[in-house]
Amino acid sequence: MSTHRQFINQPDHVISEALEGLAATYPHLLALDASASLISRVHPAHEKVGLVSGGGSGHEPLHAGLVGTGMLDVAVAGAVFASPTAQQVHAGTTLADGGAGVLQIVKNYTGDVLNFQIAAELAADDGTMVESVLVDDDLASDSENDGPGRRGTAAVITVEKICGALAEQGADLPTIAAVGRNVVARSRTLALTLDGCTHPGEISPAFTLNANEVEFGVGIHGERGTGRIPFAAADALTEQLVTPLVESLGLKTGQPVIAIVNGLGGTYPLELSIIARRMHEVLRGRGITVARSLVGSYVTSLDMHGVSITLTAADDNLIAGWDAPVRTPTLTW
Amino acid sequence: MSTHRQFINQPDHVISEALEGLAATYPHLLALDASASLISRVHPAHEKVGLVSGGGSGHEPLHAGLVGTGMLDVAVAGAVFASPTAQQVHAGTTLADGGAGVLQIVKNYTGDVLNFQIAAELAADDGTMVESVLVDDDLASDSENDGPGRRGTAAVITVEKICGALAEQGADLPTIAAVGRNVVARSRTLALTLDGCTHPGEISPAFTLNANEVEFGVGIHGERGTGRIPFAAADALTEQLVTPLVESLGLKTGQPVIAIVNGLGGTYPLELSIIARRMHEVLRGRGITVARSLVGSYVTSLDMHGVSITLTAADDNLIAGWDAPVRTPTLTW
Amino acid sequence: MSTTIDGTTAHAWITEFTRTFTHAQQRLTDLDRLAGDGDFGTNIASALRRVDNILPATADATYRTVFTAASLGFLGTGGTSGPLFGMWFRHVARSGNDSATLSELTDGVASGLATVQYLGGAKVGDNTMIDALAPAADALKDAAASHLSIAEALEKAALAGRSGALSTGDLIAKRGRASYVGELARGVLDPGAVTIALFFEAGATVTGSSQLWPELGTEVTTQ
Amino acid sequence: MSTTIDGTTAHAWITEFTRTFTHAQQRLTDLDRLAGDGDFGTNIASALRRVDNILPATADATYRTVFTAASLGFLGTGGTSGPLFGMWFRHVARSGNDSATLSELTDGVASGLATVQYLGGAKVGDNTMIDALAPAADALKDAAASHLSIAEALEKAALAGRSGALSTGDLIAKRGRASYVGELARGVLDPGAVTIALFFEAGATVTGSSQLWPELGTEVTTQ
Ligand SMILES: Nc1ncnc2c1ncn2[C@@H]1O[C@H](COP(=O)(O)OP(=O)(O)O)[C@@H](O)[C@H]1O
Ligand SMILES: Nc1ncnc2c1ncn2[C@@H]1O[C@H](COP(=O)(O)OP(=O)(O)O)[C@@H](O)[C@H]1O
Ligand SMILES: [Mg+2]
Ligand SMILES: [Mg+2]
Ligand SMILES: [Mg+2]
Ligand SMILES: [Mg+2]
Repeated sequence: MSTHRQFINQPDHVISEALEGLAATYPHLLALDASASLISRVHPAHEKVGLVSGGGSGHEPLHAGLVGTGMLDVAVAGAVFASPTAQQVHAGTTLADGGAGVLQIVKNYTGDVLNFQIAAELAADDGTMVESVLVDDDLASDSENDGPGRRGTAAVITVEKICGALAEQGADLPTIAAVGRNVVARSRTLALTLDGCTHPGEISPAFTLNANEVEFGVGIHGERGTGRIPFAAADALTEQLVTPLVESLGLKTGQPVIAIVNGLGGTYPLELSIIARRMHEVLRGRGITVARSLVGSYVTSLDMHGVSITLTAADDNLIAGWDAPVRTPTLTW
Repeated sequence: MSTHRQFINQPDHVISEALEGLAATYPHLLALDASASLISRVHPAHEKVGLVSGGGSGHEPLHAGLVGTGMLDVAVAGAVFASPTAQQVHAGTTLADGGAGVLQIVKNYTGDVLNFQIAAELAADDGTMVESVLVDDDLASDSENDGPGRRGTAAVITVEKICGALAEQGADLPTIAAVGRNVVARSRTLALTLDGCTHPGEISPAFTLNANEVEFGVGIHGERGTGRIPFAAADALTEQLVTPLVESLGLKTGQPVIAIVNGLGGTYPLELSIIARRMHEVLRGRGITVARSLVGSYVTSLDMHGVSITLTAADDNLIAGWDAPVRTPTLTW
Repeated sequence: MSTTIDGTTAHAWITEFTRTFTHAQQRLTDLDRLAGDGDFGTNIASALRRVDNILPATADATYRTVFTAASLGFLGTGGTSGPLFGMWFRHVARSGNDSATLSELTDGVASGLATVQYLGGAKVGDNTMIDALAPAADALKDAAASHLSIAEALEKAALAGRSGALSTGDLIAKRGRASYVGELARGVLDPGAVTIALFFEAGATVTGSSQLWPELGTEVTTQ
Repeated sequence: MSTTIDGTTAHAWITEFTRTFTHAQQRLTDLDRLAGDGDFGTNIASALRRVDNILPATADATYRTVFTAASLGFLGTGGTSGPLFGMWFRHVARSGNDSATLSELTDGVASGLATVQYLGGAKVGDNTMIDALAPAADALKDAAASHLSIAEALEKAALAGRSGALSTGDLIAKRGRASYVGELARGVLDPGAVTIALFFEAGATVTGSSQLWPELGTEVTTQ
């Protein structure tokens, strides 16, 4: 009895086929460069700062699903959980350049950082202005040691949304980069899961848990978390995500937040709504207003049955950027 | 080792809590009447035909996620996989009435049919004009016998979208109902799954399969399908869904279709994109154009790891209805 | 002897029906378990709780408000029987106002029956509540034509409903269920039909019938 | 003896490097498996295939086009070593044009080293390719200052790279890995450092060095 079969053809073809399927689904929004695994706007924008992001695959709809007006210009896809190459990112950075420079939005992982940084240098050599925003929101990987630092997870959505809005409105590269860094500084994420995820082609998950355990502090690459906590009702688990975020961000009564309740791939809508409900309750109890929120699966870890919550301490400007029009496969308003 | 735990509090509270969470997430779009499990537009529309749909829960984002401008006015939620009561549907029908009558969109299941029909009579007694569109698109439950007929599944999205557009444009009730019935007549769906779904609070799925089997012809209530077929690559499985649809609808070269590649709850984005890619290939090979499509999890069966494909033989009018603006939690364009 | 059913009588009728149903609830659930999905007792009990919550006080009760409460309680209930009973009660309620004459009640019962048949598509012999309701409706009609009193008419309706309900025990066997439960199927009455009989028995009781109504469906043999 | 590295020499250098790397590939993968994730051989081999695909024909080759091809091939490769080698080759390529003098090559190697250190943040002693690349770069600088020939300079760079690579075997032990693999760790060289040595050895060979370069890292003891 196997419970981990998947709808794929060959593990090696998963990403290229999925990108083809995505492009075929959104021909009015997306163009595909199959050779470099790039998804870009079908009608490239000009005279504005270009936004490029990307990273390993397995996090869909991130990033390709966020390409479009008001968000990304280009998304670069690596293999599952593996950074795209410097050459791919270079091609993506070049493609994103509409004449006003390019903002790279990079989740903090060694491979991504390295390849985006190299691509930035290559593009700079070509005469493209490039700035980078490093997203490192994952509270679980916070540490005093000088290691690789906090991982980049779902706050990348908030960064892409708000920077995308500014770019569309004609802001210049340093301004957008500064706002992006500000969003990162104001954002933290925590995640937990009831099950490990299963790589395409594998038949068993990367890790398994006992019925009374929950893996706490997971990232988005199927890795183990920082520890195990007892399995509990959704309300209690939600509180264990929300409370450390509030404390770490030092959120006070009256503070508005932008929140993302994010399924990690195998979590279904009823569960996410139940978790969202409790997040609202917990925040309300502390006098914190959820000014805006997303509830859905946006930054996934293949089919992982887990959830992350991201809070961003918002202000009127950030909310205005959030509210600005967007038209992508995944977010449209 | 359990792999079927869920993020819930108590099984009995799943629906009410999820509705609360949904309403809290979309305060600008949705209003909740908790006592009758009704989700309606926060700014009710007037002087237009009202659209009400609903049914058992466990199919999220259906139907509450489709309430908003250009689609439903009211969604009525029953317990998991159980029809809402006649009284709930009556309340929903009354709420949907903006003075120009109400269209009920009903998936063909005995309980839903009964309770919507009763609600229609009650509302008619109150002086509300009511018409009904019965959605019965599931090809797997097609039968010569006079049983309950084909089940209603994902084509309900297409019906709600196109009827919603007409209503927003001010079409009258008989016209909208006739178009809705036409959409149903032109639509068929087939589904298969790699795993059974697990009811909230249960720890094992409703059915299990051997590693070499796929359950073919499933509906959306966790029930077994019409048979088992050998497990195969995504491309081959996709073909086994698409080909019977094409044949049953008698689609010919040059026919445009509206397609929905629909995850049943536990299917993750990469898988759906790979399936969508193959659907495009198969249809292209037969000269059939995918005029419009959706790829995502819209009509689910809790956490079922399966997929359905819906094809609707389209024409310019239907495509215009599909393209008309819509603003709901789940679909916005 | 009153010639109409007023609010007080209607109130007493629903109350007596609730009492006798509660007594029979487990038995009827067992019957549904044998031939259905075993939720019948729960469904009807929850409907009756809902009815009780909205039932007017005896002092304020009219025929119509009492049976309207019954209708709403049942229409707020799941399952197949809930909405069908609810619609039936609705027609019963609308046949009178402050009170109802026998002929008004008779009309209400008949038009409720017609609606239930329209909605559910069942005929006599299909092993549903119709098997009790149709003969009960006929008995009322005959009684009204013969100018019987309401008490006499309800007693006749109850007797007709009972024998209709009893007939479902045989029907099951007839329709092939005997092939796998054989003689065991004898006595597996349709719970919806039994409930119809209980309803008319309660009506007869509160209007003065001295009949004793032995339990129906006790001979059920669990599989 | 030529005083510059022209396109033909550069082409021969990359070709010889590919040959010796291919010979060593499995061994280097084994080293990566002991101290890393075991994909080193695959990563570099795929980079070299990519290089081979875009390498100009010998007749058209210039120093810059050959090393630019090397750079692009590596920059199109995953892992940590791919992009770092790619950037290093990029600086090497940009130090010359049709051909490069020893001092141009020396500058390119040094500025490539600086970029790799900037990007990767590693210093000598951190058990990476830097442990071979830094001494090789120093050796080239000394050779250029002493006006040695290109052949002599590359031979000195190769020897310096080798001993740097060999030093990584001890480093691992020093840095605490000895605590769980003990003496077994001796000889577990860093595969990136070994690859740097292979590269300069290939350069020495194609410019006329008669040195034999015994295999590095063969004494590896699999755990
Ligand atoms: N089509 C029908 N018409 C009339 N009565 C019906 C019909 N189907 C079922 N019933 C009645 O409903 C009863 C079962 O009710 P219940 O257990 O509440 O519903 P469900 O079958 O949905 O579980 C049956 O005993 C029968 O009397
Ligand atoms: N920060 C660094 N700076 C320089 N070289 C490094 C660094 N990290 C790793 N390397 C080199 O990369 C080699 C490993 O390459 P590879 O296996 O391709 O990468 P990965 O570690 O991503 O699997 C190591 O042997 C080492 O020489
Ligand atoms: Mg039942
Ligand atoms: Mg039932
Ligand atoms: Mg490695
Ligand atoms: Mg690696």
